[in-house]
Amino acid sequence: MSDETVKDTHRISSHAVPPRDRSHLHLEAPEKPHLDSNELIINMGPQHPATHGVLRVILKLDGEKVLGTECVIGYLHRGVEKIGENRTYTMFNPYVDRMDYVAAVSNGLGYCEAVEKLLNVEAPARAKYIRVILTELNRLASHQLWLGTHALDIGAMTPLFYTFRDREEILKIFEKYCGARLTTHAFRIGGCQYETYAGFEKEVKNFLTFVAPKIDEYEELLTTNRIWLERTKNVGVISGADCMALGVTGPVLRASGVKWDVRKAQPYAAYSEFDFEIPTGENGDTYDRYLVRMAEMRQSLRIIEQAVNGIPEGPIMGKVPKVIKPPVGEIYHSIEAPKGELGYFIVSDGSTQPYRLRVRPPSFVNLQALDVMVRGLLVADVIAVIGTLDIVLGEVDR
Amino acid sequence: MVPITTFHYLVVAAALFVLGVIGVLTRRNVVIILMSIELILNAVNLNLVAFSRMWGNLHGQVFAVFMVVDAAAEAAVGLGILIAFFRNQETINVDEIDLLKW
Amino acid sequence: MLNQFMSYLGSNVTPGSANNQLWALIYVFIIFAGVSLAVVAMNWFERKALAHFQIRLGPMRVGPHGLLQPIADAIKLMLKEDIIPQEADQFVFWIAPVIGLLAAFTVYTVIPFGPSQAVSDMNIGILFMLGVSSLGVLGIVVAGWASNSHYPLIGALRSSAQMVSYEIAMGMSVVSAVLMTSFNKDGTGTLSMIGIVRSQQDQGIWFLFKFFPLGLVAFVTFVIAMIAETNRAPFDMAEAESELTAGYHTEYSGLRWSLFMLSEYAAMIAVSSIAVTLWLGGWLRPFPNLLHAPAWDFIFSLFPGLTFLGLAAIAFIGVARMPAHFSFKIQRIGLAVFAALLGCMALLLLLLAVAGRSADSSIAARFREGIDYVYWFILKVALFMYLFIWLRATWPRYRFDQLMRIGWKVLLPITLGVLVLTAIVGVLAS
Amino acid sequence: MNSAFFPALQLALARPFIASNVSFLASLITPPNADMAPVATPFFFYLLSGLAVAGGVLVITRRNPVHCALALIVTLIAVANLYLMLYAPFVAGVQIIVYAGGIMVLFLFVIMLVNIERASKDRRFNRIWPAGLAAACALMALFVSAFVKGRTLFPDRMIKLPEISNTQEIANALYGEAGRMGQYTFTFEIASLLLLVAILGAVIMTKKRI
Repeated sequence: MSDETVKDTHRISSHAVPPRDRSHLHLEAPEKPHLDSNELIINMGPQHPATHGVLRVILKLDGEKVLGTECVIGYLHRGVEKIGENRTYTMFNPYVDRMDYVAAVSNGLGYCEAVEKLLNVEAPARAKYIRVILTELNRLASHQLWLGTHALDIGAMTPLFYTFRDREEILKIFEKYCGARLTTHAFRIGGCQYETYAGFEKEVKNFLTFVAPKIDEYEELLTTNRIWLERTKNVGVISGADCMALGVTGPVLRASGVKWDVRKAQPYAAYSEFDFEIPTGENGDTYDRYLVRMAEMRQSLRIIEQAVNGIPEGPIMGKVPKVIKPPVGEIYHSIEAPKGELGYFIVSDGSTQPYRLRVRPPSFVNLQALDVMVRGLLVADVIAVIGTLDIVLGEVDR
Repeated sequence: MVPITTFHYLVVAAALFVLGVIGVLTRRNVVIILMSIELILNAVNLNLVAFSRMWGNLHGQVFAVFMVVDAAAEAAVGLGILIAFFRNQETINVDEIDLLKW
Repeated sequence: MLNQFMSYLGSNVTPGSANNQLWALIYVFIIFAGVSLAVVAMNWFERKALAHFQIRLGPMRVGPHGLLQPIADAIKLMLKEDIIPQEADQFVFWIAPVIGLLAAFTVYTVIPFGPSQAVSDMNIGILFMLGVSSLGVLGIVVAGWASNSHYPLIGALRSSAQMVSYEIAMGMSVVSAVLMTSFNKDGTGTLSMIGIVRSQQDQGIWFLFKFFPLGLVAFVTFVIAMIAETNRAPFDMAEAESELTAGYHTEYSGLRWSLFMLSEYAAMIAVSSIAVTLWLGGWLRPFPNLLHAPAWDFIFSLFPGLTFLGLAAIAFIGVARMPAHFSFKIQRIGLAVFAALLGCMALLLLLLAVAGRSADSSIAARFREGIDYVYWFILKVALFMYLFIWLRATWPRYRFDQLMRIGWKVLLPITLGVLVLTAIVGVLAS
Repeated sequence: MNSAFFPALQLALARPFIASNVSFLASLITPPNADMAPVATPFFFYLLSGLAVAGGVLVITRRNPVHCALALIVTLIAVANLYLMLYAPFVAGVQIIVYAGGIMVLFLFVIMLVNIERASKDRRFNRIWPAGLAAACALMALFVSAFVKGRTLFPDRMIKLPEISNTQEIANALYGEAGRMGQYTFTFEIASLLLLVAILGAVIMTKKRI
């Protein structure tokens, strides 16, 4: 390594690019360690128990109050988008599951629908229904995992085990349908690969009756819990305007009062045929986000119920050529992933491999809101806010 | 074993008192000086209680309780001054505290 | 020596007041062994109960249903390497857990397990208890400082600030209970713990229900202050905080760390036994004055035997439900032996209850009475232990500033209010 | 008092030699005359006062302020036990709660918060320590002479105070009894005023931005 880069190694960013301008954090050491202004720069390091994966947050503290934060990401960067440029469309499908590993099914749905839009092929009705059922089940599982870890960060140990017990049932259905629990690779471009196994509808119906009272159990434990209210009410407040300015989407946006859900705004994959509401909050604090996500779980149950009852017969795979060579052009297609609006921007140059494949992950964009929400709070709240943003580092770093 | 009389307690109290005075006069660190003052106050308390035991009434003990109250107030204010001073001057050595206004 | 030993047997006064040092020493050893045993049992009970709260089984592998788990933990902690940080202050690092342990265990000299079952009946019992529990803070402060690293220092300062502020609320609620003792005929209250239980007996009512809402409010504030004092459940800010790693005992390991755990559990048992003594009528069986007929006495004296019988039954069900696989053979035998042990304990107690039925001062009757007193006391303390675990399982954690706000702005005014109201109501009533 | 402390000990070792020593030890613990409470025995007195004086010496000699604080705690608790021997349980309780549990925690907080320990690495004693020592010795000489001469002034008797109602009587002195104002009720109010002033002073001085 040239000595120039060696000199850089002690800097935060190691490659030889001139370090970014961080003057807004005024990280330079305070001139005289005066007693009352003891600004403190501490690292909530990459391997911190409460940062849901490898996120490093540089906290600038005045005593206990947070003055400013800076998130250092990239510890889980695998270069999925660059790999996409050297894979054919069907070969890239499994990579998509590894981005937001908690909600793998909705990643797959987004990608497949984007490519179908490129090919302007329509998936058959039965495939659309199956896609909706599995995506909503995956939304439920993702919200359950969020609730368990979020409650654990704030101190309540019990909800974690309740949520994981119920999430297990969903993973069993996934395993029976597509052989995998987490990285499901359930869908293919043009429809679904596998016909639903015998008893799929009965099992999903049993699951619906099983999980409905369980969600009430979570609410019983937390919603009216004095300490939970005290730790979440008006903590990490963000207004609707700030959300829109930062491009924040999903439950965080809806909790701030903005009624925007891609499933309603730009319906895709048979969502237009089901009726469900979009829960919204008023003052955009952690407690409202908690209520919005709990209401969303119930709405998902409603959607799944309607989908299972009305699933049509018919083929599950549209007419898609063996070798997919989409016409030259670019499209942007977004779906409502559990964390927010997950978008795919694909540019095809007519060959079997996309020229450019850009993913717009919701967690990456929502993470920008952390700094706005956390200023002025205490260190213990930073963990609560990271939890309520529901970020998954696989999606943030791609 | 000669039985313990008030005289024994007075000797112990005197010893503690002298130790406190040595501490106040010789140490440089303000905190240690405050602690030596606590030592002196303890010696006084011991005397009070010993005499109340000797005279058989409770005046000494009640006064000892008041002495403890006073010691608490004195320690709080003393440490308050120490913190205020340490924040500005970065030093707690009695020798260097020689300015009336800083 | 022998006559000193025998002379005490007949008297029904605590060894302290009968100034019989030998028996006081024996009582100290009994209480010390009893509390250590209770801490071991509490360790197992906490893990199992917490697990079953969270729909999981808890330790099942070491011994039948994890019964040998605490022993395994103890051995593990003893064998673990005892690391002392490089620049740490050796002496202070070593003395910190000792101070904590001293503070936690000296409270037991004052706690009355029965009218004569206490090490000594000091007439400033409550004052002594408050004083010693305030010394526990020093152990934690010094431990945090001695580890010589950033996070334990902050953890130690936080937990000691918490303990100091809740100590005041605890003191005030104790004073209101002591005030209640003075509303008897001759109007003289008492600070001695046995005296307090006696006055609850004379006034025929537990202080929990005396002047109805006041006793209850004082009790609840004491329980909240008690939980905060031992850094437990919703107030376990110091050690379970995600960004403070493990609070003041981060740098401790091995046996030294287990001393901290021992003193935490011992402090928990001590503080809940004080709550029992002050509000729930220490060793009094329920309704001692109302249901005073000898028949009732006999029924209540059967309780110890019945509880052991219940435990033995549960153990036997455990043995029956254990799968017949040969790898479970050793566990089945172990559990069967344990069940048999509990069974014969139950039999013994039932026999004693029957033998000591008459209220005369025969050996059996006095022995049964002693057993009853200790049994009721321990039953009430066990309920408190379950409360600690229940809170730990269901409640999230308070943030530090909320915790301090509650300590100063909520609990303190309430306890002062209760104190004043108790005084007013007491004066009006008498 | 001829019986040995532990019968087993007696059997294991030579009988006559141990019997005499053990009875000596036993005599230390048990009170010379019946009415004196067991604690007020010479053995405990010398033990506690030795502890107190040793703690005092450590307080003024240790370099590290936290060690001084710990030594002061030892002294405080030793003195509290001396109060117990002087039939003053209430004062002993107050001493432990307010002094050892309250003020010492305040001292340790200040030492740690303001990490004075870093600033105290330099010399411990100031330059004119011999003068201080000489003054202290003069003071000691004064005490000794006062004791020697004044020995006959005080009646040398130890009235056995009723320990049971000690707290009761102090309360009567402080708050008055059966409607009558106690002797110290007025001073008690002034003491609370003093504490209020101290609290305000301490808070105002330490606040960063008032």
